[in-house]
Formats: sequence, C-alpha cells, structure tokens
Amino acid sequence: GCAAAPEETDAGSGETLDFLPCMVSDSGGFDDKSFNQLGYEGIETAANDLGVEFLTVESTSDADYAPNIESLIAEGCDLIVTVGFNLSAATVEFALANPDVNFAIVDDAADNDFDGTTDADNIKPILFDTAGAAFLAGYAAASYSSTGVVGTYGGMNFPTVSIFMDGAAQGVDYYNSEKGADVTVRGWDVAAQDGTFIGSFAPGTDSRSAAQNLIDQGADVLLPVGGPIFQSAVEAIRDSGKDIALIGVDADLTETETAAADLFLTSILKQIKVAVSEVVTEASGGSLDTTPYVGTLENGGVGIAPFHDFESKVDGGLEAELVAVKDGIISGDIAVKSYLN
Amino acid sequence: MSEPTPQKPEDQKPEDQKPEEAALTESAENSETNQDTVRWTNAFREITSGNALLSVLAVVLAILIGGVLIALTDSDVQDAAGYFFARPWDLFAAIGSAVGGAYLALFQGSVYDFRRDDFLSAIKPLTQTLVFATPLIAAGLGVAIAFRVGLFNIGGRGQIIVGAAFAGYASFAWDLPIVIHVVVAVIMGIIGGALWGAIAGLLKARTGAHEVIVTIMLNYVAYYLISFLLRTDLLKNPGSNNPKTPPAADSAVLPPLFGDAFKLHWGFIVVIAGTVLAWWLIERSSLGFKFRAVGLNPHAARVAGIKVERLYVYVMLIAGGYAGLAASTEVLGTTTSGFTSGVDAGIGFDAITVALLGRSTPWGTFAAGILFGAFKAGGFTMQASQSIPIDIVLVVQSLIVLFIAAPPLVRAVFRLPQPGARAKKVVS
Amino acid sequence: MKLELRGITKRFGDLVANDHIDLIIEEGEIHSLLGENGAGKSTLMNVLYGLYQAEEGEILIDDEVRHFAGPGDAMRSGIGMVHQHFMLIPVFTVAENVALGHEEVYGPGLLNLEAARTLVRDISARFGFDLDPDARVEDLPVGVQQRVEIVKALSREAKVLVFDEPTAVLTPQETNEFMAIMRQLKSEGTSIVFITHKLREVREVADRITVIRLGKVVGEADPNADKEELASLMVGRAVDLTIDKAPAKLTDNALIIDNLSIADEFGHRAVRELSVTVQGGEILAIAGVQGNGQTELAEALLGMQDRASGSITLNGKELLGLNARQILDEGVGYVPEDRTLDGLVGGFSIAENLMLDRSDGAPFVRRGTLQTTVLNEFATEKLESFDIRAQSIQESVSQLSGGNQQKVVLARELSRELSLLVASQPTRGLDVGSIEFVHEQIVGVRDRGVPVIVVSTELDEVVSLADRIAVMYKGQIVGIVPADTPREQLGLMMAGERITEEAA
Amino acid sequence: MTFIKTSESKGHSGSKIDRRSWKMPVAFAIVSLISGVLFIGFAEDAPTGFDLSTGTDLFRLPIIQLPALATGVIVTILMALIAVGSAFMISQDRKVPTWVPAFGALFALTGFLTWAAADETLRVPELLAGSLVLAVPLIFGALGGVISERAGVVNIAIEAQLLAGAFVAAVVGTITASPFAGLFAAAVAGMLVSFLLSVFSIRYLVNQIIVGVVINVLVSGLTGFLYSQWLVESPERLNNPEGFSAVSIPILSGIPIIGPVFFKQTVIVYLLYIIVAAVAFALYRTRWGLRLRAVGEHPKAADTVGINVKLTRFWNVALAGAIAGLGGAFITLSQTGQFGKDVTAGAGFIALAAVIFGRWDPIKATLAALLFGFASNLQNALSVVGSPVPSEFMLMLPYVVTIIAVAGLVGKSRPPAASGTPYIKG
Ligand SMILES: Nc1ncnc2c1ncn2[C@@H]1O[C@H](COP(=O)(O)OP(=O)(O)OP(=O)(O)O)[C@@H](O)[C@H]1O
Ligand SMILES: Nc1ncnc2c1ncn2[C@@H]1O[C@H](COP(=O)(O)OP(=O)(O)OP(=O)(O)O)[C@@H](O)[C@H]1O
Ligand SMILES: [Mg+2]
Ligand SMILES: [Mg+2]
Repeated sequence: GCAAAPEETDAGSGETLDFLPCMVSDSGGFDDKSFNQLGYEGIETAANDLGVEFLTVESTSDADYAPNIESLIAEGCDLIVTVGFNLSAATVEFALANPDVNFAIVDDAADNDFDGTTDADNIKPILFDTAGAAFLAGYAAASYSSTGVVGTYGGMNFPTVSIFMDGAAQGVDYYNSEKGADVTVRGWDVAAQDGTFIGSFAPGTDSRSAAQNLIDQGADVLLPVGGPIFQSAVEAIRDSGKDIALIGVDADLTETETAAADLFLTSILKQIKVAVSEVVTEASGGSLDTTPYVGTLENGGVGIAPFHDFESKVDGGLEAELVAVKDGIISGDIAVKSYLN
Repeated sequence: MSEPTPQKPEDQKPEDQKPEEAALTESAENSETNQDTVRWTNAFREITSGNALLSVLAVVLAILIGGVLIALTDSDVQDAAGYFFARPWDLFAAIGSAVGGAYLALFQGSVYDFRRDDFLSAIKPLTQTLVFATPLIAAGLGVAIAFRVGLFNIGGRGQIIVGAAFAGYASFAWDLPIVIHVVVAVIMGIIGGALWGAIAGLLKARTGAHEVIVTIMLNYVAYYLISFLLRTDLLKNPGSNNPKTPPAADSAVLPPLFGDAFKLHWGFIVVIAGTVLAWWLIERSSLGFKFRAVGLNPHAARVAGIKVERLYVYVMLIAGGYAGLAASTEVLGTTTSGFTSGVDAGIGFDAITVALLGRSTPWGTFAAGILFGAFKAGGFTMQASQSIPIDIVLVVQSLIVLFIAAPPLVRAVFRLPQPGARAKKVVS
Repeated sequence: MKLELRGITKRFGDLVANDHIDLIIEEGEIHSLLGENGAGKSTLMNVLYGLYQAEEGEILIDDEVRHFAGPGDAMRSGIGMVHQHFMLIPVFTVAENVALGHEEVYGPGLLNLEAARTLVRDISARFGFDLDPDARVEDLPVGVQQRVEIVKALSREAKVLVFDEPTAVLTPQETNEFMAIMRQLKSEGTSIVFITHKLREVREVADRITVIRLGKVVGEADPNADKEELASLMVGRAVDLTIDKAPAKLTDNALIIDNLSIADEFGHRAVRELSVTVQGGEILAIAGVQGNGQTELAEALLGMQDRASGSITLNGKELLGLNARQILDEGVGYVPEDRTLDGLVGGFSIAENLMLDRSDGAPFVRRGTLQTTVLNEFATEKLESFDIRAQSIQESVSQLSGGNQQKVVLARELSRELSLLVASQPTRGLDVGSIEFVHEQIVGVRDRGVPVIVVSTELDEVVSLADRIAVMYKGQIVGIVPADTPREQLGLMMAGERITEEAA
Repeated sequence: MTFIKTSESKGHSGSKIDRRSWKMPVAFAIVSLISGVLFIGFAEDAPTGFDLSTGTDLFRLPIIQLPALATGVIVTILMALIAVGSAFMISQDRKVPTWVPAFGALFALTGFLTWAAADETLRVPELLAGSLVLAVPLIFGALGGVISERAGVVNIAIEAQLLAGAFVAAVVGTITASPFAGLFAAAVAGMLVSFLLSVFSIRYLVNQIIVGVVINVLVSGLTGFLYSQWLVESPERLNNPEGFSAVSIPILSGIPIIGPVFFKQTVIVYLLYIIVAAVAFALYRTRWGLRLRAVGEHPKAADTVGINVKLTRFWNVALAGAIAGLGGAFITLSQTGQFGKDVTAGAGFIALAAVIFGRWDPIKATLAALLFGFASNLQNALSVVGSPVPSEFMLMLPYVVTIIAVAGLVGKSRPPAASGTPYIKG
C-alpha cells in the first residue's frame, strides 16, 4: 500500500438527492442469477444514475422477510423493493403500517385477499407475463433441435418456475402442429403440470444429474429453470462433448455468462432490471404511480434474446416465423395458457 | 456416533478436567443436585473458578475474530490499506468504524436501540430477540431431551415442517371459537411434530435403525411432502397459484404480549411453560429419570426393568412434540400470513447447536436460545445499517459455541492460569 | 533386573493415591502387593508402567534412574504389565493383539501377521497354552484372554512382569496353572509383581509381601503368616474369614426350574434341559467354569433371555415369558455379574442408583414425580447400614471403588421385599473386608426364608456360602452336591465329570 | 463393549418365546400388494425398453423389451411366492438364504422400472454411470467418516469438509488454472477443517458431536461470507476453475455396461477407486489400519502398548478430512464448474448416514452411498421419461429407500467402541 491518499473532498455536489431506495431479497439471495440478482442490478443502476446511496438486505429464510423490511424502514428508506411472492404478505403488512414509504414488489401482485387489486395503495407490483416469451423460446427450440427432443427441468415445481417450462412446451407443440413435426418435450408434462425437478435451486450434483439424464434421453436443447442451476447443465454439456444448446432464463445469459456464451441458443427475458430501475427512478421524484406494471410481449417487458452466435445455426426462416408467432400471441390468435390467465 | 454405551467408571473421569467443563464433555450431564448446600457450593465454585468470566471471554474472543473478518472484507478498510503508508491512521479509523459499527448495530438490533427517543421503541429489539428465541428454545428442547436418552435428533427440520403443516391446517381450515381455536392449533402442531418424531423412535425401537440416519432422511421426506401438499388444495391457498398456505384465521393467532406495537406473542409464554415442563420432566419426573438412566447406561436400565425400546418411542414423541411447538409458534405467532416449504427457516438445525450449547439442560437451552435469538435479531440490523453479510453472524455464533465449550483454550489465549495444572503437567 | 521405586507420590486432585511409596523388586522374585480396594496398588503399578506420571519420586532400574514418559518407555526398559482390566482389543484376533504396538511389517507397513502368529505359538508352547492365534479375543473365555495378556507381555521380553489381579476372573484350575506359570517365569529369571486379594494365592507363591493401606506402605508381611493375620494387616482391623451361618431352615417358598433350555442367537443351546429346585431358606451355589451357561441361566431368571423354553416357576407363578419389570415386581432381587455394565448407571448419584429398579411407583415416585425427600432419606439410611464409603449420597457411583459400587447394588436389591435373590459373582474383585460384608448380607436374605441362587466361579465363595452346590458344565448341571464336598471333587465336576451321589 | 443384546419378550403366557423374525415375508407381502395395485392395476399396456449399450461399446447388446402389464403380473406373483415361501421356511425354523431377498429386490426393482417407464426406453449404462457420479462425493465423505470414527472421533463435520474442499478447489483451481492444484488444495482444506475438529475434541475434550455440528455452521458461514464478499465480485478471477473432464480408459471403457459406468470418468473418480481400495485394504491389513482401529476400539489398550493415542487420532482425523475434501473438489471441479453457497447441499449428512448404514466399513459405506446415488439418479431418469408419480414423491425416493434399507436390512449396528469418547490419560 503506497498509493497516494485520496483528497479529503467534502462532496462538492451540494444538491444530492435525499432519496434512499432499498431492496430485500427472498431466501435465494442476491447471487441467485435470477430475479433477486436482476432486481439488485436494477436498483444499482438507478441509484448510480441518480447519484444516491442504496441499501440492500438479503434474506436467508422465510422468517427473515418481516424483520428485514422492518430494519430497512428503521434505516429510513423511501422506497423498498421486495423480490418474490414469498415477501408478499410482509410487504403488504408494512406498506399498510407505513403509508409514507413506497413499496414495489417483483413477480407478485401483492393481492393476498384475491380481490383483484393490490392490498395497499403504496405498493407497486412488477409482474411479467412470461408464458408468451417461453412459448417463443419453445418454438425456437423445436425448430433448432435436430434430435427432436427438447429437455427442460426446474428447481422446484413452483408456478414462477413451471410457467417457463409450460410455455416452452406449448411452443414446441405449436411448432409440431404448424410444421407437422414430432418434437418431444422431456421433463415437463403439460397435462399433469408436473415434470423433472431437482428439489432445490442450487447448481449442485442434482442439477447436473437431471441435465445428464435429459442428454441421455437425446435432448439437444436444454431449458433449466431456476436461477443458477443452468451452471451444472453447462458442465454436463461440456463433458458430454455433444452439440447441445441451452436456453437461458430471466436475463440474456449469452451476455452475462460469458464463459458459456457459446452454448445459449437464446434466453427467455424478463426485463426485471429495467422495470425495477424505472420504478426506482420514478419514485425518486417523490411520487410513484402504483398501478401494476405487467411486462408482456407487447410492451417488451418479456421476450426472447437474440440468437447471437446461433444466428447462423438456426433455420433461415425462424426469425420471421417467431415474429409472426409473437404477433399471434399479442393479438390473441395464439392462445398461451398459464396460471396467470 | 455411538449408541449410548455405558461408560465404565474406569474411563469416565477425566482427571484434569474441572467440573464445569466435564459437563460439556459428557453427552448428558450428571444428575441434578438436590441438596441446597451442594448446589450453592457448586455455584460459588463455578463463579470463583471463573466460569462466568470464561463465557464472557469466549464471546469476546469470537467477536474479535469476527471483527478481523469484517475488517478484512470492508471496502473502506481495503481502500485505507491501499495507502497505508501515506496515512496509516486512516486504516485504523476505518477498521474501528467497520468493526465498531457492526457490533453496535448487532447490539442495537438485538437489545436496545439508542437511536430511538422513547424507551418503548428503544427496547423493541429485545422483544424481537425473544421472538426469534421462541422457536429456537422449543426446538432446542426437543433436541436436548432426546440427547438425554442418548439419541441424536437431527430431525428438527422435518418435525417442524410437519408440525407447521398440522398447525397451519388447523389454523385456516377449521372454524373454531376464539381461544379454543388457537389452543387446538398449537396442539395440532405439537401432534404433527410428535408423530413425525415418533417414526424415528419407532423404527429405532422396532428394527434398531439408527436415529441419525432416519431423522436426516425424514427431514427431506417432510420437505418434499409439504412441497407436494402446497401444490394441492389441502395446504395451498385456493385463491392463489403460489405454493403458500392461506393466512391463519385471526382466532388461531397467538395474540401479541404487549400490544400490536411489539411482535412478541404468547408463544414465548408457552415456550417458557414448555421449558418448565421439560425441566420437570427431565429432572423431577419418573419418566425423565428413566430417560436419563437409559441415556447413561441402557444395559443397566434394562436390567432394572426399564423398557428401553418403549422409551425411545416416548422420547422421540416428546422431542418431535417440542419441535412441533416451535412450528406452532412460528406459523401461529410470528409469520401468520401463511407459510411455504421454507417454514423451517433453519430452526431445526440451529436447535442442535442451541441444545448442545445449553448442555442439554432445559434452562441452559433456554439461555442459549435467547443468545441465538439475539444474534438473529441483531443480524438484520447489522446487515441493513452496515451492509455486513448475514453469514458473519453464523461465523461469530459458531466461534462462541466452540470457545465456550473449550475453557482451557480461552484461558490459554487470555493467559489465565489453568486450574489443576500441576508442575509436571504443563498445559500450554 | 532389579527394580526400585523410591518415594513415589501420585495425587488425583486432593486424593493422595500413593504417598511416598518405596518398593524394591529383586531379580527373580515374586513380590506380592496386598491392600484393600482403593489402597493404591493399581495406581502405583500404572506409575511404574508409565501410564501415570508421579508427582514425586523416581524409578530405578539396576540402580539407575529412569524416566518413563509413556508405556512405550517402560516396555523398552523391560517392564510388562497385565492390567486389572484387560487391555485387549475385543474385535482383534489374538495375533493382532499381540502384534499391536510392535508390529512386524513388510515394506511400507503391510502387516506380517505370520510373524505374530509364530510368536503366539512359540510362547504358547513354552507354557503349554492352547491358543489359536486367529481367534477373535471377544469370543474367548476370560481365562484364555488372560493368557493372551500374558503372551502379549512376554512377547516383548519383559524382565519385570506386573500382574494386577490376574486371578480375579480365573477358575481354581486356571489359577493353579497361572501360579505354575509365575513360578516358571521366576525360574527363568523374570521378576514378578503380583497383586491379588486372595490370600491363599499370596501365601502359595509370594516370596515377599508388601502391604499398602490408604496409599502408604504399612509394612512387609511374611508369606508364611496365616490368612487372618494377612487380612487384618491389610484392612487394619481383625477380619473374620469364616462365615457363621446357621443350618438352613427350609420354607415352602420355592423356585422350580424345569427343563429350561436357552438358545443363543445362532441356535446353539447355552443351557440344555436344566431342572433344579431351590427351596426358601437355602443358598444354592452354582459353580462352574465361566462360560458354561451360568450367565444365561441368571439372565433368564430375570427375563433377559428371549430364546428360552421350559419353565421357571416361583412360588407357583410362571416367570418365563415375563419381562424384567414384571419379574422384579414379583420380588426377584438380581445382582448382575458385571456391575458397571448391568448393575449401575455410572453417571447417576448413589441415591439415584438406589432407586433404579423402582422408578415407577411408591415409594420413590408419586403421580409421576420423583419424591426426592423420601429418596434422600432412604439413601442416607442405606449409606450407613451398608457401610458405603462415599462423601455423600449425591456422589456419582463412578467415583466409588469397586467394593463400594457392589455395596450400592446390594443395598438396592436387598432393600426390597424379596421372594428370590439371584447374585452373580457377588464379590468379584473385592477385598476381604468387603467380601465379609457382602456374604453376611446374602446369608441374611437366606435366613429370612428366601430362596437364594449364587453364581460364582470362586470355589472359596461357593464352599463358604452354599447350602448345596450345583456344578454346571456345558449348559447342564452335572451334579448337585453338599457344601462340604471336597474341592478336588468339585474341580473334577467343573471339568465335566458326572457325580452319581446326588444330594437332596 | 457389548451392545444391547436382548430385547423385551412380547408374549406373556407361553413358556416358549417366539423370536423368529417375520420381517421378510411381511415386506414381500407388502411389495406384492403394491405391485399388484400399481404394476397391474395402473399399468400401461406398452413395452418398456432397457437399452444396455452405449455407442462406444466394443459390441452391442440388444435392447430388452419388457411388456409392462405382463411384467407386472409376473413380478406380483413372484413377490407373493417369496412372501409365502419365506414365511413357510421361517415357520419351519429354517434360514432363508440371502439370495432370496436379494433377487427378490432385483425383481421388484425391475417391476417398478418397467411400470414407471412404460412405453419408454431406459438407458441402463447411463443410469448406472449417473448413479456413480452422484455417489462420488458421498463416498469420499463416507470414507472420511469411516476413517475418523474408526479412529474414535465422531465426524459430524463431513459436510464442512466437503464444503471447504469445494470452496478451496474452486478458488485455487481458478487462480492456478490447474485442476490438480485445486484438488490438492481441497484436500488441504478438508484437513484444516479436521484440525479444528481434532484440536477441540482431542486436545480440549469438547464433545465431538458439538464440535462437528458447530464446525458445519462455521464453514457454511465462512464460505458463504467469502463467496459473497470475493467470489461474486470477480467470478472470472476467483470462481471459474479449470475442471476435470472425463477420460476414457482404452479397451476397458468399451466393455458393455461396465465400461461406460466405470471407465469413462474423471481423474477424481479413478482416484476414488484407488482410495476406496486402498482404505479397505489398509484398514485391515497394515500397521496403519491396525493402530487406527486400536485407538478407536480401546484407546487405553493401545496406549498400554506404546501407541500415542492422541497423535494417532489427530493424524487420522486429518487424513479423513483430506479425503472428504477431495469429495468437495469433485463437486466444484467436475460437477458444477464453480462454487456456490452451500453447494454441497447436505451431501455430508447423507455421507454420515452412509457411514452408519455401511457399519463403519469402507466397502459397505461405499455401497450404501452407491445405493443412495442410484436411487437419486433413478428418480431423475424416471421423471425425465415421464413417470406417473408426482415429482415431489420421486424426489423422496432416495431418502425413503435409505430408511427402508436401514430399517429392513441393517438394523442395529455396532460402532467402533470408543468412537465419540475422548481419551484422557490418567
Ligand atoms: N484416574 C483416577 N482419577 C482419580 N482418582 C483415582 C484414579 N485412579 C484411582 N483413583 C483413586 O486412587 C485410589 C487408589 O486407586 P487404585 O486403583 O490404585 O486402587 P487399588 O489399590 O488398585 O484398588 P483395587 O483393589 O480396588 O484395585 C482410589 O481411592 C481411587 O479412587
Ligand atoms: N478417573 C477416575 N476418577 C476417579 N476415580 C477413579 C477413576 N478411575 C478409577 N477410579 C477409582 O479408582 C479405584 C480403582 O479403580 P480400578 O478401576 O483400578 O478398580 P476397581 O473399580 O476397584 O475394580 P475392582 O473392583 O475390579 O478391583 C476405584 O475406586 C475407581 O472407582
Ligand atoms: Mg480394583
Ligand atoms: Mg487395582
């Protein structure tokens, strides 16, 4: 350590914004390579742009949510973003008790009395209609697959997980009916609403084993759903020495997971980062419109990522077909079923 | 680990061990002293031999090591270290503020918050500590009681999950009058945990299956079972698709102890009662006498006409029941808005440490539960105000347990004389 | 090799187990140590063997001071020890046990067990032992285990051998053989320290006797002194070695064992079609070499054997099929063979051990709650009446000496209303003073008109306690003879010889 | 030290006490019942394929096709026959040969597979190879447990040893860009955890179970802390280790079934074969093993023949930690490609169960771990081909199998006599 000491600046920027955005993760933590992490990036981006500090706290279990929100309130947060349906009840509780603090919740409608409206005026739900995007990815996977087997598996059979698998499976079916093809989906059964799950969201041996079994059954496109569990699939693919593509979830993993960029056919995007960042920015102005934000194919809140390196490997007409399918979904001509509708 | 094997006198008495250390070294402690005189002499000796002091020093030592970790990873400290030679005092200031801030936050979050103006809100963290301690004590008692019979109950997690399912179901699916509802729901939780615990006891009694294996496996089974049930209308909120139960009916909620401003609920009182009961059970009841006999020497117990196998079942019923009580206080008192498959929240495993730190005695477990509750409660504030990862709390916690359990080490670190150290036996 | 201990002092906390002990063992002598339970004999030997470090004093070999940091040093200096509690690994074979610690190996550590086997065979041959080097030690009878210990010590070419109560577990024949071995060793120039509580043995083989009391050497005794003299020197008071007991007054109460068979888990029968009747007011001693079914028989009487068939009736009530609880409730008193394993809960206090088999109802439990006041009064009374030497009733029994532990068991078993007493090896390892007391107690029960069964491998005990003696061999009773049967004849019966003249 | 040798008698009246175990007929009767309901009642009338070959085999074995319904009927009848037969033999006081339940279990398994995978083809070599891979960290952990407990120190800290190994392997493997360095470092890390266990339990005589439990928490907290502080910040520099990839052994790997299962694995797995064989051999045949077992069975006896009990325990616990650490390295270097919080996910506890299940014997513990690995992988394989059972119940499979195996087959087990008791010299 012989670097020069920094100048003792007295923060020249006189008019710093008096705004403290905060965030609570669910028990997955902020390194979950999924909505917690994207939410974190969202609040980070917005805070940096605004030039303000921000606070984040991680939950390790279900018992942590309420105390975490409470301690953030104690720290004087102006906006508290919570991530996941697990925090729904606690968010509503504290929103009602603290009407002068703004709240936002990712992936949940904060409607615990099921009356169709958010339970507190000061909560902004940030929702995503992911099934449509997954449908597109399924279609693309079916088109890309040369073995005619698309495999998927998830962390646990939660609706927020299975919606990807379900949408993709419907996309494959749609491809089959359109093209008279016979691509099968392994790991998800639309009728039973059940499939292959590893029982956790850890990228451990179980995830690896699930991927391996799908590969053994001939799958050449894999859709692992559940935060970081795709990492084990990457290892399984590399070791198999086969030409197998992955479909990412939540963010464009080709860009964020550079080490495995060559494996991602595409990703099912949920623009959590963008949406959170927008909400934070809006709230910094003092007022927040709390009508729910719903990311759809139409508004670009969900979608699929570009094919990047796979551009040359996919069918020439695929891009155009996908645009048509997307329009069909938006217009309602193609019905995508999910638990949300 | 071994089945409870009787310890022959010849290899039982550690010659250079002090009584207070021996207690921790043995799986189950010696019987309780009845004569007041003896008890007072013991207490007096404990204090004078520096046992209380040692516990404090153990905590200090653990906190110091935790502080090193905090300092090492603090970004201000790292920055200041970068220009250490230019302005060394910056480094010390940064270390001081990082470590001091962290522990101040821990204290403010768990005991008393100076930043509040009025006493009531300042003392709120202490009530928060008790909220977190409540299930830890209950589940810890479950581990401790089993331990006294020589059984190592790692199954707190599964027992809590099943207990929560039972208590939760009773709380939202049944419609019962006020007071009765909450009592029934709490009892249902106890029954659920007890049944799950009893599986391990039964298998041990009937087939000799080792309780450690069975309880570990039953944890997973319970987890997947509740995960499944949360996908069905049995436990899932019919209005929602999320794998989460409906909230407990108001009539089934354990009411707050000090009004709505404080989270502390009647569950804490129930757990105090549970601790008294556990104390009576272990130290004063005929059943507890048999438990301890079996724990210390199952052979002799059998020869004395004690039905060892049956006791394995009973004790696992009781141990599971306590874990179920922990579940009840959670889903009926602390998180009444419904729960998910994560309802155990690590309590099942923490309970093992709590029980062991409490030397498997009821009141020891009670105290250890409160210490751990304080760590949990303070951890939130530490994280929120100082951005210190919650993991550091785990580290400090485990170091404290280790140091408390090894007084000679603490003595050595603080250069205190080792009692019983003789001229020829140098204990370094 | 001459061995000298000079001013050895060993303390355990406040207790001075050895207080400036001086002891000289000349080359080629058998030196006997006598002393009560807890006098400090084993402690002294453990110091000599390097297991304990003495606070004061020194050890000299051939007038040269040696320091033993551990048993390894002692062994290298030619000291071998057969410990009071066997130091054998039960799951190892004989050869492995003998090899342990000085194994011969090939290359990087591959065991050469053949060398160990040869060693075992050679030494066995020298002493006429019949030892299978590949037998697992836990499967061997104690007497044979004893030989393994001896072979182990000899395999290291010990010049001084310490035997700490080696005969406590041996049959009379084995004891005689053992004494022959000691003489043979002595003639080969080995010095021997021999600790025993049995005065007959001391008088037979010892060249010199040192008496230790309360950690101090109180003097030397003449090997030709009579038993009473030795006993009183040892205990510090006069001891009456003969039991006065009135002739048996038989009552109608009776234990009738009929056609009892007990199979072990492999289906071999440990007890075969055994029938015997014990009348109230008499002591039936069951003699026999250990391992001939006595243990199983005693356990069956307490319902601890579930592969038993036949019938056991006590005053007309069938006991077989009842569990231990029910049998205890029938008034059966039981003194188990292994007190630390089966008789006592080491971590419990004396008081708690005294209520161990009455943990269900009155007087110690009411409405599920322990009655501590009642228990404490009871325990205090028993402490006194059974002369249990302890600091308080709260002292953990594991702190007591063997004799006092046995008294706790007896105090418990004899303070119930008994309809049958079964006592296995009631005085194993006890000193003469304690034996005297225990025997009085057992005779007291008999005089109350209760049938008593004493299982013992100790002929002295059998002969002095019994009204009738049943000798067991291979699961059967080879004969029931009167108490005054000559020892030689009993010895023959214990070897399986059937005797025709049956006593009523 | 002897074990609980007798159990309470049940009958009251009889002068003859029945001690025959009816476990087996009861178990097979239940299986027969279940098989009747599921495999016949709910059977899909389609064949199930069992593919015994992989593309790289020296020669191809045929795909075996079993008709689901017919197999169900046969298995049900067979189970019933075994139940009745064994009941008869037991009532005649005859011992049922061990091959009967063994083959019975195999048939029951076949019946289950045929039913669950009806209309699909199961790839047997892959199924088995995957089982082995899932078992590898468990075997390493279990060996660590066996060695430590055989030396008299209960090793609850297997989870911590695995986790420390996994963490260090990832970090060192990344920094040095050498998987071998990572592997070595993992062994060292496991050993360090062992030192902690030894110091507290052997030197300071703290209850070994307490130390183990606490060390698990400590290592979980420490690795979690360092992970979120360092690894997350710069994954490329710290958490992107060079992994091991599979190496096929020529010829051997071409043998059908056996080849793809055992001889197309990574270096760590080959190392595992060597370690298992070495430990199993050395434990009973070398001076090291003899002394190790001696201090675990009867430390005082070992002391009296001049063995330094504490030192022997110390180094063997260290060795145990090193071996368990390798298991952790396998997870990050060969399975997940990077470290994640609590990446071991309780494998240490399953390994602990395998130690007990395997009765403290290296080979048996390995087999126990393999059984668990098989059940886990079967779960995956079946859910991938689409099984009729809800996924959560499939996920329970390995745990339920273990409970049944322990309760039904193993029963009481006898640990090393002195395991868990500190050795205190007088
Ligand atoms: N390891 C120990 N720790 C504390 N006290 C001990 C220890 N070993 C022995 N003692 C005490 O030292 C005294 C002497 O015991 P020692 O074993 O030498 O007796 P002993 O003469 O061999 O008796 P016995 O005839 O019963 O074998 C006893 O009072 C005993 O309680
Ligand atoms: N660690 C110890 N602490 C206190 N007392 C001990 C300890 N170890 C042994 N003792 C006591 O030492 C004495 C002698 O012990 P030892 O094991 O040599 O013989 P013992 O129990 O008297 O056996 P026996 O009755 O067979 O002669 C006993 O009083 C025993 O209770
Ligand atoms: Mg003794
Ligand atoms: Mg002695």
